[in-house]
Amino acid sequence: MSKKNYKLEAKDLNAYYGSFHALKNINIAMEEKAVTAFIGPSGCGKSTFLRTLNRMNDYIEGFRVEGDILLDGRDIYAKDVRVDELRKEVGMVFQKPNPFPKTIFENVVYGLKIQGLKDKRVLAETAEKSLRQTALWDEVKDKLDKSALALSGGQQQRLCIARALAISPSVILMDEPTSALDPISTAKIEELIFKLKNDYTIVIVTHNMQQAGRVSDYTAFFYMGELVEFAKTRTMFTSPKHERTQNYITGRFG
Amino acid sequence: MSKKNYKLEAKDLNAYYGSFHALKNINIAMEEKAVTAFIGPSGCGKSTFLRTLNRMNDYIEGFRVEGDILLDGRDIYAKDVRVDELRKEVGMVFQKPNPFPKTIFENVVYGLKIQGLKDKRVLAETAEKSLRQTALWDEVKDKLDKSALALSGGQQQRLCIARALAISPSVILMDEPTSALDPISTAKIEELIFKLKNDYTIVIVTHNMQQAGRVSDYTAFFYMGELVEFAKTRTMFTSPKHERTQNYITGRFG
Amino acid sequence: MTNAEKNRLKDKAFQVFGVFCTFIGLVILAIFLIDILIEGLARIDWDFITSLPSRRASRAGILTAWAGTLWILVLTSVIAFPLGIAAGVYLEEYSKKTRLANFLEVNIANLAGVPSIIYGLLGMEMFGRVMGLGGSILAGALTLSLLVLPIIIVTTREAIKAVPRSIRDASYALGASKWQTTWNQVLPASFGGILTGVILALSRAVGEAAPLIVIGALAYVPFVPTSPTDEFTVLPIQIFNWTSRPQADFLVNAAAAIIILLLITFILNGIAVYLRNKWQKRVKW
Amino acid sequence: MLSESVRFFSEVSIIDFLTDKQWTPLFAEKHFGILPLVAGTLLTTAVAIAVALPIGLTIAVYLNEYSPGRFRQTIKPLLEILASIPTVVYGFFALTVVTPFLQKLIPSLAGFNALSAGIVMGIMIIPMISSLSEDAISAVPRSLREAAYGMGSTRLQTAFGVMVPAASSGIVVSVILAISRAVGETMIVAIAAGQQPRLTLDPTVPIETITTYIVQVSLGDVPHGSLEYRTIFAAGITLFVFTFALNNLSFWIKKKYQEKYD
Amino acid sequence: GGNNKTEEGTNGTVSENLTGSIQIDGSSTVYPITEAVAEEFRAEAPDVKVTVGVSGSGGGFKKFSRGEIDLANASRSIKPEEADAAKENNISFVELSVAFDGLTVVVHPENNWVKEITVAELKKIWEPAAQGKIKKWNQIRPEWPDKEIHLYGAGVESGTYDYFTEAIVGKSHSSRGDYTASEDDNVLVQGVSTDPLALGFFGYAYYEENQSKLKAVPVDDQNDANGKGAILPSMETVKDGSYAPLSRPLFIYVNSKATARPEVVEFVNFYLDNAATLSQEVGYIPMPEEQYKEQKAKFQQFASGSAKK
Ligand SMILES: Nc1ncnc2c1ncn2[C@@H]1O[C@H](COP(=O)(O)OP(=O)(O)OP(=O)(O)O)[C@@H](O)[C@H]1O
Ligand SMILES: Nc1ncnc2c1ncn2[C@@H]1O[C@H](COP(=O)(O)OP(=O)(O)OP(=O)(O)O)[C@@H](O)[C@H]1O
Ligand SMILES: [Mg+2]
Ligand SMILES: [Mg+2]
Repeated sequence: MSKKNYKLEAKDLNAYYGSFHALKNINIAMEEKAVTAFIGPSGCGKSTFLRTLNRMNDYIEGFRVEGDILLDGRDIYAKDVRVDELRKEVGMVFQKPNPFPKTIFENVVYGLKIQGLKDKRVLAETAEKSLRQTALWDEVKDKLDKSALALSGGQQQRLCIARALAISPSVILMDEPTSALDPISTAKIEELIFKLKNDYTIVIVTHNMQQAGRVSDYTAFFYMGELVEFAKTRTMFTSPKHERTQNYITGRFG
Repeated sequence: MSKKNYKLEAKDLNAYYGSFHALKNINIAMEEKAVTAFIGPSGCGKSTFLRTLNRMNDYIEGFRVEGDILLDGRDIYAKDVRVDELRKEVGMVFQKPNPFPKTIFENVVYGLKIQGLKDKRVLAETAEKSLRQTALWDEVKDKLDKSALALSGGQQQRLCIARALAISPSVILMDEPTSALDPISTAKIEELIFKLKNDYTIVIVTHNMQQAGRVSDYTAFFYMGELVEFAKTRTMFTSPKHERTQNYITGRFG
Repeated sequence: MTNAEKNRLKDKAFQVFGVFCTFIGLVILAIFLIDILIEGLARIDWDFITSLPSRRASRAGILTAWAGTLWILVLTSVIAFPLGIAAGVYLEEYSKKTRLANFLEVNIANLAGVPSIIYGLLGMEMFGRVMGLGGSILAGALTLSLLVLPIIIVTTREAIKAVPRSIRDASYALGASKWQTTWNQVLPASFGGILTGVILALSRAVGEAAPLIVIGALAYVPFVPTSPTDEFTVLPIQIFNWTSRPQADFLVNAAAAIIILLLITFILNGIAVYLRNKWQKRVKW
Repeated sequence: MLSESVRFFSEVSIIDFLTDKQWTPLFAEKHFGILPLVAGTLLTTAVAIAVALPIGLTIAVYLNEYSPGRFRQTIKPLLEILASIPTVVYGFFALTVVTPFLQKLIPSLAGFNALSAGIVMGIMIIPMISSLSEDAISAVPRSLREAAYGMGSTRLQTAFGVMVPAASSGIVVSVILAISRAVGETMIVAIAAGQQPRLTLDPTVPIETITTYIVQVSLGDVPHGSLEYRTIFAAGITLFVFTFALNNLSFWIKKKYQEKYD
Repeated sequence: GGNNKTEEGTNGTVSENLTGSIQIDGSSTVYPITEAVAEEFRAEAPDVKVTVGVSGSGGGFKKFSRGEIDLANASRSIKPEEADAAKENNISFVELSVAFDGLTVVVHPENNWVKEITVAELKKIWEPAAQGKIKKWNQIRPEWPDKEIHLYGAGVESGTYDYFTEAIVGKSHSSRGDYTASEDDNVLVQGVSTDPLALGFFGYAYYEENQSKLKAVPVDDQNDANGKGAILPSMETVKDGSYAPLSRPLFIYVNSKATARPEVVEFVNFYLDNAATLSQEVGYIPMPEEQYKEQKAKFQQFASGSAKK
């Protein structure tokens, strides 16, 4: 395999929360313009790994990584890497929706504004586009200037996705982006992911096997901090190599 | 129908966030020792209604209810009702996991401690029991004295369920209790709900139609603040009265 | 230059500015401390700490002054902190948000700006004359309590306000009463911030001389107070007194007394800082 | 206090009090114009805040967003010592260090002036702003900081775009307390600012503040109970009205811009 | 004294085993002397608790006229309204002078033009009419330079200011207002010693301690009866009265009720016996011997007078 196609790679990655070994010797290479799904039981390290990919764990006291993570072949933990640039490249939707205590509009355009964009029209257009993409526009178009905290759980989740899309990163990390969504909204987000794949590299954590099956090209199965199996989604769902994977996917586990 | 069997009733209930009419003329009666599921698109008012059932919305500025909510035939919004007593009766698991910034153990036994229970052994036993019920025990038994905030999203969610169970309320309100959980943990929680039904009245908000189908006896479908349909789950899933319900359940919506 | 570069530059510039500001603060502090130490350290010996005031700079000591300061600070802490924290909690968690409450809220902050001497006059009338405490330690401590209460109340309220709603929700939903929620969740979570208020209040109380002089604290007291109803003097009065003497030797005495005053503050603040670090580490959401 | 003021105003017309441009209640030829004292108070307070607000807030943000945790834990209490240094020390520092230094930059600066007093007062109240603001900022839930960083914000943008607004309530209060302390401060101004009631907004000349006046009179040799003595109550009331207006303004600002984060 | 057994006139001999307490408060200017006396008295009568406060002459008189304290330190005479208040509370009192303070007129050491100054010139500088008008040295004497004059002096609420205006301008509390004031003379020292155009006045002790940084100006009161020409303040010139009109007396006031207590009588006697040495020690100027005798006689008479009542 030529390296060229890999957008994101982890090499011999180990991560620790203090003395707790949260990620054990992870090796994975994610293709550009493809959707990779992370699955695995609760507490296995999916979020931890996802957050390592754009260095969001830097802020957790006692957290430590060993090994390399390469974005387009460059080590993102290298000294000269600018984390803010990195995160514009690698956008993130967190597991718990975390809207800013600002208006809905301000939330969506935040990323653009900090990049220095001031043009009101462009901001408004981008906001509308992102909110439409996440199927939130109709629900909030009349209250764009209301606090984002007055939204329902699912609305907040979609807002956070819209916010991440607005800055057009090249990689999007999503931690259970549809956990609080009804089936229809979920379907819309899945559709969106499908469309985005044309331009973006997407990593998604999900507990929903059907969802993983529907949207992803590759699937990675984590268990107790280890990457048990990583393969084409179709392959994994039809003929997993490991028994553990098989058990997990079919729900015969625990 | 005799009133006797109804644990919780809402009569002509209207709720407002300021001028926003969030719940419109809701009439519903929930049976004792049964599981009622609330379903409906994101933002339709499920959480709002759920929170109204144990008066958690009292603290939201500008929030207002009209109409009655009866618990065992008594109006919970009456002047002489002690909200803390009410909430010991009617436990709640929130949509966003909200563990206390304390140890895992302190989180689980908090409810008991404030009821004045001091016996260390009883506390430890209850903690273990609740954590086992939510399938969290094995994961956290070695770090009970660690901060609950250092848990993964799904672990936090289960911790919050365990915390609510520990005080043995007679009604348990759960707002998407398995949204962050993997299929196996989800199955365990569903099993738990099934068991709890023998002693408790349970109301659950879910976006997962299968889940609603599996665990609930009754289902209420909300849409834009209105209770569109309320019926036995089996009836609703096989022959819904309203087209909207039908569309939502089958995912042909939006 | 692209926007990103500009932002980066600004970020770096601010970092430099931040270091600069922090160091300005530290350098000024160092200047003060070194200056005072150079001037006064040599003067500090056992005699200085255990002697009574005297007209001869070389014989004058601060026994009664530091004893009085300790008395005052401890009593003030005992009176003002529980009261202030309780009031802050009450106003934030319990009182109805009526117009009157709003008015009160603004005015408590207002009271922090009333010059300390006015508190002295008030204290003299209220505690000294009406309650008949005269110029006793108790009257002084009560007066200083009045003085620092606004600081404690206001900082307590802010610290409490910063506790996320979701934590309260969680507690209420488990059947906790308002008091239990406040005591078990809100207060522990906000204790670090409250302690900062306590530190600042102590710092304020420790240096006050004028209001104490007004209520009747003395300058020359040849005996160590043994009860809250005794007459007293405090270090700041001694310091003010000495700095206004013509003889240079008294200025040295003043510097030495300032060192002792700072030492007392250090110790009391140190306790609060220690607790604050402990609490703030525990609470992170 | 109120009754004393009432008695004062029964002897001195309130119009004179508010409009007369001279304050000489202790002179043989008496004028009771409070404006010079108000101007003096305003001036020193403004200088103090101009020093303390940027520095204090910068320190708060720097400690919270940029510096490592250990550093913060040592620096914060160190800076807090600044608040407990006796104000006489500050006064003489202003007079013997700051003024001569400033005179090199501004030759026309008087030996006693509002500028040095204000600057030094600003230094004194830095910890009020830095510590309380830092507390407020660190009380903002981590998820918000993560949201901001996750969007590619620089530390500066995170700090001022998200954290400071979310902590605005606490920050405003820290500033209010700091202003209050500056308004109520006596010794520094008494020593370094010259005690000349003067209706001016020029910080390079001697002025007198309300508090200085009050302290000097109540601890001076003026007979208590006389009209001269009662001026301190009138001055006190004025100060109260002054801070009252200031506080209401800041509370109004606070209400307007406050962000609730949950 | 009336009912006590003090041996008259002997320094520092006080009858043993006195007890009780004596409360003193008032002027911070007089404080150092009283503190010194209290300190020495303690060696003589260790069981008498003497306390001294510094709430200013005004604050002291207020407490004094309410009967809250036994002695008041004062840097000025009691005002009629204060005396009235005392009378209302059935308190009569005696004023005793205990020492002199020589107000010294000073300029910056580099000031080479002022060799002496007359009271009339001082008045011209300080009187209310001078405010905003007399701004230059040469307005006072044409041969002095055409430079600004910067004034420093005691705060208007102090007894020092009271006295200075009375002595120079002729009317108490009558002066210009545009000068730098402080009740802390060290602040004034700092001001004058760093300002070549300064002219100020403050207590003699502060000049004496800072002679290297200041230059005292001889004052000519144009009254040859008490010394001819301009006279520099010094121990001698103040004590013998030739440094006029700027040497002022400092007082203590004794409450009539307190004189019923032997320890108070002893203390006041002790005070007058030792004021000469002690006041000099703390920087003030003692009065001539015979004046102390007079004061003591005055007190004896007062004490026995109030004892009879
Ligand atoms: N605090 C609030 N203030 C104002 N409006 C609110 C507030 N909370 C919720 N709303 C609005 O009320 C409506 C119902 O919200 P609710 O949280 O009950 O929805 P939900 O059915 O739980 O949705 P979800 O499945 O997304 O959680 C939404 O349109 C929401 O925007
Ligand atoms: N801040 C932290 N400090 C210490 N341990 C942590 C911290 N965050 C997570 N952990 C632990 O690390 C492990 C992996 O956590 P992570 O959040 O990556 O799980 P996850 O796979 O995302 O689970 P979930 O599906 O429940 O979100 C868990 O056992 C968790 O308890
Ligand atoms: Mg996770
Ligand atoms: Mg909801």
